[in-house]
Amino acid sequence: MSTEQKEKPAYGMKDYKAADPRWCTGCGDYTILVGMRKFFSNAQLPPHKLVNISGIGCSGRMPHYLETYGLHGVHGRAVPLAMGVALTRPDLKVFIHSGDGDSISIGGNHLLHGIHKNFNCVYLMYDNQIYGLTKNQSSPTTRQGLPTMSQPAGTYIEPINPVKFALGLGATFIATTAEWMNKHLVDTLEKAYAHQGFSFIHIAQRCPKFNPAAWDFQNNEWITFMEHENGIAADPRISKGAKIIQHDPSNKNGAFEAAEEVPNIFGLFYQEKKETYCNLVQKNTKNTAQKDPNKILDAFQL
Amino acid sequence: MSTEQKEKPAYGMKDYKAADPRWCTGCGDYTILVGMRKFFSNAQLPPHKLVNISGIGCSGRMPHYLETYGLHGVHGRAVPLAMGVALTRPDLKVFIHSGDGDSISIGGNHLLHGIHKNFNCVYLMYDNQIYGLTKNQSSPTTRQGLPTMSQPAGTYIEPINPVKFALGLGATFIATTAEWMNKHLVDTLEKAYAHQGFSFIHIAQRCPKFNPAAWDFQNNEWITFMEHENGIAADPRISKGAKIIQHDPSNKNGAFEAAEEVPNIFGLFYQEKKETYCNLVQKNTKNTAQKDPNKILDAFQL
Amino acid sequence: MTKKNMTRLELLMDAGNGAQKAGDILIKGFAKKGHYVFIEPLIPAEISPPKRTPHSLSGAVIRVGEDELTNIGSYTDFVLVEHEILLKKRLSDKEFSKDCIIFIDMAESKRFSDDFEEVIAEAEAEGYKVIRFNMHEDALATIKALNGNGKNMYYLGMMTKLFEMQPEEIETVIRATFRKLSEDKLNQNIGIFKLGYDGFAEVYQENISIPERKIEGDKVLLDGNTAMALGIIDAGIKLFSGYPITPASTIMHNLAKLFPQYGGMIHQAEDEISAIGTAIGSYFVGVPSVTATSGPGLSLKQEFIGLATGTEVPCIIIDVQRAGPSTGLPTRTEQSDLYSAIYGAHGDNATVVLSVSNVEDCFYAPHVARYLTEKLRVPVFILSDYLTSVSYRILDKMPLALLQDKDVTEIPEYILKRFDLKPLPENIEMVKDNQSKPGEEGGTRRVTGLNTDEAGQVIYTSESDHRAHQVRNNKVYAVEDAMLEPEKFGDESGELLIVSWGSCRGVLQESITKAKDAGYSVGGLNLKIVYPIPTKHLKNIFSKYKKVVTIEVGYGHERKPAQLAGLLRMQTLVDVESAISNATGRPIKPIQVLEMIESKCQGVPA
Amino acid sequence: MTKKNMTRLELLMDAGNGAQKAGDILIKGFAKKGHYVFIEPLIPAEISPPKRTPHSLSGAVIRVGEDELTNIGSYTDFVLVEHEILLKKRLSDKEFSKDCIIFIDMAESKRFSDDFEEVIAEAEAEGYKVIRFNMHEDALATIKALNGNGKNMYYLGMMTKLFEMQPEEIETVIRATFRKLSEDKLNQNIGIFKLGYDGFAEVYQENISIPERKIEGDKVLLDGNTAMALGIIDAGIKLFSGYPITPASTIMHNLAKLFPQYGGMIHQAEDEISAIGTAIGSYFVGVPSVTATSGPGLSLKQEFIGLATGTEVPCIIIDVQRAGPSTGLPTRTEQSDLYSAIYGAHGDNATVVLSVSNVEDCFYAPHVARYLTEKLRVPVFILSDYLTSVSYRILDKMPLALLQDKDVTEIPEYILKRFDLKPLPENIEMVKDNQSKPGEEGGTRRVTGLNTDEAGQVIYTSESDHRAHQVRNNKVYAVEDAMLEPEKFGDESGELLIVSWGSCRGVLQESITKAKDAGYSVGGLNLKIVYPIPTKHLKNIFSKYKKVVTIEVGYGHERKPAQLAGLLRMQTLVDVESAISNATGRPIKPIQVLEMIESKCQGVPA
Ligand SMILES: Cc1ncc(C[n+]2csc(CCOP(=O)(O)OP(=O)(O)O)c2C)c(N)n1
Ligand SMILES: Cc1ncc(C[n+]2csc(CCOP(=O)(O)OP(=O)(O)O)c2C)c(N)n1
Ligand code: SF4
Ligand code: SF4
Ligand SMILES: [Mg+2]
Ligand SMILES: [Mg+2]
Repeated sequence: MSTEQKEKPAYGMKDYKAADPRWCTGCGDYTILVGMRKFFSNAQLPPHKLVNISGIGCSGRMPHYLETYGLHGVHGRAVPLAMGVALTRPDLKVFIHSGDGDSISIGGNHLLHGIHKNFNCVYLMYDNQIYGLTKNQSSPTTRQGLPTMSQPAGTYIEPINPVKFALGLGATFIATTAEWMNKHLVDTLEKAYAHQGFSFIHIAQRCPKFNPAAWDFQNNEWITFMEHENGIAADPRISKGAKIIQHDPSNKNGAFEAAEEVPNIFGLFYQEKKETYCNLVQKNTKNTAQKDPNKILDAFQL
Repeated sequence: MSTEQKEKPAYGMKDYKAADPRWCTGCGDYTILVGMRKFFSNAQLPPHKLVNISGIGCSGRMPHYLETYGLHGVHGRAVPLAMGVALTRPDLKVFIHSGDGDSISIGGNHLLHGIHKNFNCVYLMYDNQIYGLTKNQSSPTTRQGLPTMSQPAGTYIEPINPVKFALGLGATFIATTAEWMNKHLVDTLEKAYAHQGFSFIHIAQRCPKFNPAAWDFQNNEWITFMEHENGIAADPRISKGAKIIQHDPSNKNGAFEAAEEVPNIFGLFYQEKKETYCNLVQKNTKNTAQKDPNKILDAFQL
Repeated sequence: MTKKNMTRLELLMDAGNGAQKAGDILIKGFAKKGHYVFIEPLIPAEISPPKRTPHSLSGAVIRVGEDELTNIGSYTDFVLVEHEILLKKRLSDKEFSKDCIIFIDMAESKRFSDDFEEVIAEAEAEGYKVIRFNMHEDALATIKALNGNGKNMYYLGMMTKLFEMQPEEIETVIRATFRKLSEDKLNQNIGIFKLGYDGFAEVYQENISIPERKIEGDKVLLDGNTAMALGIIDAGIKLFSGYPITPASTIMHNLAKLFPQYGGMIHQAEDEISAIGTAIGSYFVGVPSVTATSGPGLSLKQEFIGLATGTEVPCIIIDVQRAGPSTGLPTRTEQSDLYSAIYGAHGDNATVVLSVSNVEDCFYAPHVARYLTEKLRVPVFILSDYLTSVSYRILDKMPLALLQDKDVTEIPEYILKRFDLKPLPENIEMVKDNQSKPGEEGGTRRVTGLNTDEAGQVIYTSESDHRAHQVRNNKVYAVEDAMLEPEKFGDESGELLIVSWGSCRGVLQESITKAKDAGYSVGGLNLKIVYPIPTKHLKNIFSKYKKVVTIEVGYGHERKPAQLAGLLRMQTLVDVESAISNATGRPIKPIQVLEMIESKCQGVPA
Repeated sequence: MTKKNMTRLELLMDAGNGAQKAGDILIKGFAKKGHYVFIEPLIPAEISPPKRTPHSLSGAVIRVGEDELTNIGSYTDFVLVEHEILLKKRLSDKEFSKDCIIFIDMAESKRFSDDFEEVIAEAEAEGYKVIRFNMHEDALATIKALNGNGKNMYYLGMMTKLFEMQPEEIETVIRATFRKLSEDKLNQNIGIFKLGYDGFAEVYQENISIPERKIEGDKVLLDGNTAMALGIIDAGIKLFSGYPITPASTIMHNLAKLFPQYGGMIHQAEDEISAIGTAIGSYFVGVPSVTATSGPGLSLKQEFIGLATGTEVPCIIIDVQRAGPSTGLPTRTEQSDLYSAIYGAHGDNATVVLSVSNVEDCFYAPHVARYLTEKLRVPVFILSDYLTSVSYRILDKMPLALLQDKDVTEIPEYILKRFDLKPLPENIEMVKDNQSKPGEEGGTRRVTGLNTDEAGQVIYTSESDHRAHQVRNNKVYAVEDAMLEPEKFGDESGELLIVSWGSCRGVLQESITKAKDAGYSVGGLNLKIVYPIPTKHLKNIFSKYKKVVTIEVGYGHERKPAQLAGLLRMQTLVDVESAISNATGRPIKPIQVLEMIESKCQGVPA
């Protein structure tokens, strides 16, 4: 093999492309799909070693469009499926794709325990602040006052703050990004992938169909980027006009304070080294003296 | 009626006593039962206006022992049942009784949304840091390292911090107490009852059967009380040897910092006024112009 | 001009292009002429999938006729389709009549001429007549100006001409429908519509005319889920507690708008488990409530359904069935949640299951469900299905029951009768003697999913366990005892009896009439209450026919009877065969039933 | 000295006083003499309810005999009870033989003499002989010193004498059991034991002797759930994923200790939904896994069960049935989750349901489940029940299959045969052609609960939907085709055939033998696989008897057949009656079956 050939990446972005997506025109999910493929190709991850797992929703279709192994599960319960993979096949790399409703409405308990168990995976919460696939109902992140099909007089209550939620549970990696911040998104994926544990990424996602006014694309003044030498750099294309602050991702109390600005603040909130649950369980088996399976009944003999 | 008779409370503690409890000797649930009856009687709450709702567990039996209306539901799902009561009958007073497993393992999603919806009720989380009724498995609050029937080599991971969890979700009332702090418990119940919204009380509870070493009763040095003019006073019987600090319950970031000491710190972490979800839903109906039910089909007429 | 007393047409467009809107307007036009319509929307499982893909198929199938229509019929006579990919997809459903006429818009054929011709050839090979057309240039220009919108108005114009309707009348409906558009845009749309109307004469010279009728009495245009929402209000229910899921969601959407106007509330829960829990909590404190879902949600509710049985708290569960198993085909129809409703919860459960056969049933089922669940204090299901939930029909305006704030025993008898039921006995024994409502002084009591005695005390003895089972099941037997003979069609005895439930009733009714006309000795029977079944009546009726079969939209096989067939076999021991058991997600066609009759009666009319 | 070749005794104490420990020691003593035992613990639904309440009843029912025992039998001949309240509670179960002897400890009669006498009178009125006894003073003193512990050792001593066992042998077992106690405490306990042994002569002068036998071959003492845990390991499963629930939990407890020693892992999930999700995730990536639960957990798992069917990911669900509905009676037995397993998930699901009749079945069921689920890629259930899960038996040591790291097709045929099955055909068609495992290069694929075609692409056409249903159901038909004639007892034809499943097999077997001895013309049939059922075989067998009935521990009625009876009726159209359908939470007694036989055969032996 010539050196030129060697330099050509073994896996191009095209190698991760599967079926044609069926999302609406202008849907932010397309951008995330591209970001995923870009990241996979940057990191040269062998497709057969990747498992993309999802719940139900527009976002839940992601695995179908990635030429890797994929498991499109039931609504809100991608985390338990992913846990099964992480526990038994640590050689595989797990990515979870889940909408705001899927993550925090029906799926809240699994997300909670996924974060707490801190198993190794990258979790992408696609937050379009609405139920897309079921056509426009309020989700736990819908902004107060927005009229939807289920709360036509305006969504009753303030949204849940996903970052504070994750912080309260002791998450070991929490970052926020937006699908239209292409570089920031890929950088965030890279950082999350490098983290050993449950890497929670909150992604602001456009739903032009049902929630077109969720974000303002005319200016970036409402945007704050958090930067730090251990964090994620502001997106070069978006940072014009945006505020940039410094935040040390090892400072948990500071993260809690900064999280007050979610969903208008982007970057790495928190990162901490902590052994994963799966490692501990696997170790427990590895460190136990193995017995002869031929003698399994002997202890019960009379 | 003579004045002497008038002074005798209409509802004595005995009036709230129903069937004989079936807990183990020395179980902390007995003390909570007494505390509930004491509080009811202090506040002179009419038994027929009270609804005690529970999940499954030793703690879940509480409603059977209180001569009020009671609904002993399924495991982990007392909150949805309670929501039904709060939404449709705001004249009734709702108390939820739930173990640590019931609350945060299987019931995590409902608790999450109960807190977020901030409906009006008093939520008692009975934390014996173990599964009692199913005989000694690890719960999400079991201390790391404790051997149990499900994790005999020692519970794998650090417990969830219920206070941080509630704070992360924007709870409007969060307090911790212990069942053996009789006065503190009753004071906490009173304060929680007075709060309009979801009042989350974390109660340290003895399980002599399966987790006898969870708390040290030889001394109080490990105990910190948080006090404040808007808070709850330290328990007079327990405060000897205990540390007492000041914490302003309107300070959310401070609460997050103080919560690092859970489960060794007791008092009111946080309180905030916020309209309840149920109020908003009820108001929406009340404020809508009522139509004539005789004409319900007219809009669909050709 | 061809006279027809019944026909079926369909409009097929890419999602988001307004096919269903055009269909809605069209049927209002039909209604003005006194025609009856039955309309089934075709909805993609994704929101707005990329255009020019098979997934993007969105449309309206419209059956129109002189007489009342009970179902969508067998075959389409006229198709108007936006491009070849949609046509190809729909061809695969095999629902076009043998002399079907297909109008295909050639706008995109410049770029995809081979594809167009291939599909057209395929259609022609099936014997259909394909007529190519091009929209008027001015229309194209306006559509471009409207960012691609308005094509549906052109098609609407074509249909208006085809069916000889007054363009002015349709224009009025268009104006009413788009009243929120600016005057400018509205006029542009109407301009396109007119061009479509005017241009049609060049495309096709025949016109179809359906005999007009004077409209007698008040008519309403309703789909199943809207009727269900209205029925919930009229039944005096006060709380809807649900979680979005296709196709149940529109019940919630309707109520979200309407319920507050009639003193009710809707609660969107975090999931289906919570939704039913809240409904139970509400009924425990005496406030009538309902939850609604579809397949996956039903699976999640099973534990709480068992709790309702055990605690004797009333509970109404609406399940709008869709094609399963698992996530399945969310926008296709099926009738295969029957067993999940009856048998899904662990242990020996006691429940009643109603089914709905048409829009009127959707309206009255909540009344009956409320009556049964409050009398018996067992969970009561209403099984609807995708087809019933989304299909519109023109029908007589229903009389109201106005059960708001009334005791449920005041339910009018005609409503019970509609579900083949007479009133239940006044006293029904409960496991627990005390059934007071929270708030009632002196009535304090506790309920639990644990076994109890009559005093409501938790107890684990053999006798109390046995008694509780017996008392619960007696409630269901009381329903069986109150069941009238189910509705029947055709011959009272003979060669063949065909049994249906839910949305198949209309197809059955029409097929029996046709088979009778053709001289077959055949009867039909439709069940509204599908659990319990009226075993005594059925045994008696079944004995009068040589053969009994069911038609069901759900998997069946000689080795595994479809669900109703299985139940009938279990209870009556009659060899009930599931003769038609579509696991295709599409409604059964009258023609399928007729062919089946032919084969079962050995092709020989009696 | 009375010779008996079989008898039943029971020890009834307040919870926490060690009745079950004493029982365990006693049966080890019996085992040393070559006796067979069957022991059923009585466990309260609460942990340690206050003493001297009916809820506190904790105990061991021990059937002991010369020959192998398959069930707990009908009646108890000897009762040793701590106080009158427990006796009263147990009297209500009506399980004492007519000349039952009851030894009652009078220690508490000083404070409750009226209560004692009342209950004793009640027992005597039933014809039982009640013998009052008082513990030796020295024993009482030691017990006091031990904080109330040790009473069970006294009772153990009494039983040792009653059954003529060598106290030295029992002492050895006590020492082994309490090896963690201090030498001091151990000696105190043994002191109490000896006082009980010595004192018994004053209480009762008869002794019972069961013919001794030389023990041949290796014997093991196992309960159902321990056997299931061991079977999981031997079947080569690598992950157990569960959530605690009585009575399934002990499978998890056993595995928590054992699995790591054999390369496996256990995962305690946050709830039952998550538990099965993780099991499915594991199997998706090719690692055999299992989840276990009881009733309420089964209700929660339904949605994921449907996903396993739809995605074609293998999945094994163990359900240890307890008395329902809802929370029910968690420490009583029942067989009424059968329909929930077969029909619980919405839509048309495809599953296989195994049942276990004894400890050996518990051991081998995981092997068969793994075989079926990996071959067919449909969910496979193992239905056990409370009785089977907690009952101990002495049995021949089972041969191992050692399927660790083996392909599941290497399963020994004797194991399949045990479940009346022969190997499945080599090729089973799947909905999706590509079934590669993650990690396999070039095999990347996606699975989903949505409908797909053979390429695994999401598709909503009629044909693909129909095909997918057919392919899934064909898998189940393949099992039916591979089913051998089920196990039969007694006459091959005659008056009456009795059908059982699960834990009733032992009772059936014993009853048929007795009925044959009494001259009745009766046969028995037990099903190990309860879904699908071998319809062809059954039709053939059923035709040879005048009447077919089932015996089931679950509610049944002439208007609502018990669950297996209903299934048999549906599939065979034979009028199968659920002749015994206990909804009492207690096992069926052989005597009940004999009485039923008598009544069905009109009391006249053939
Ligand atoms: C158990 C269950 N309940 C409900 C649904 C219907 N459903 C599908 S997607 C969805 C929510 C979609 O919202 P979100 O998770 O935010 O994803 P998005 O479509 O916005 O990407 C719902 C309620 C389902 N498929 N399964
Ligand atoms: C759906 C369901 N899963 C599991 C159980 C079994 N179960 C009963 S109580 C309990 C947990 C008890 O722990 P906790 O909630 O901490 O209450 P405690 O007994 O300690 O008061 C479990 C797992 C059940 N009853 N229902
Ligand atoms: S509905 Fe919204 S989230 Fe779904 S595909 Fe369309 S734009 Fe995207
Ligand atoms: S097991 Fe523990 S929590 Fe349960 S009753 Fe006994 S002491 Fe109390
Ligand atoms: Mg969303
Ligand atoms: Mg606990």
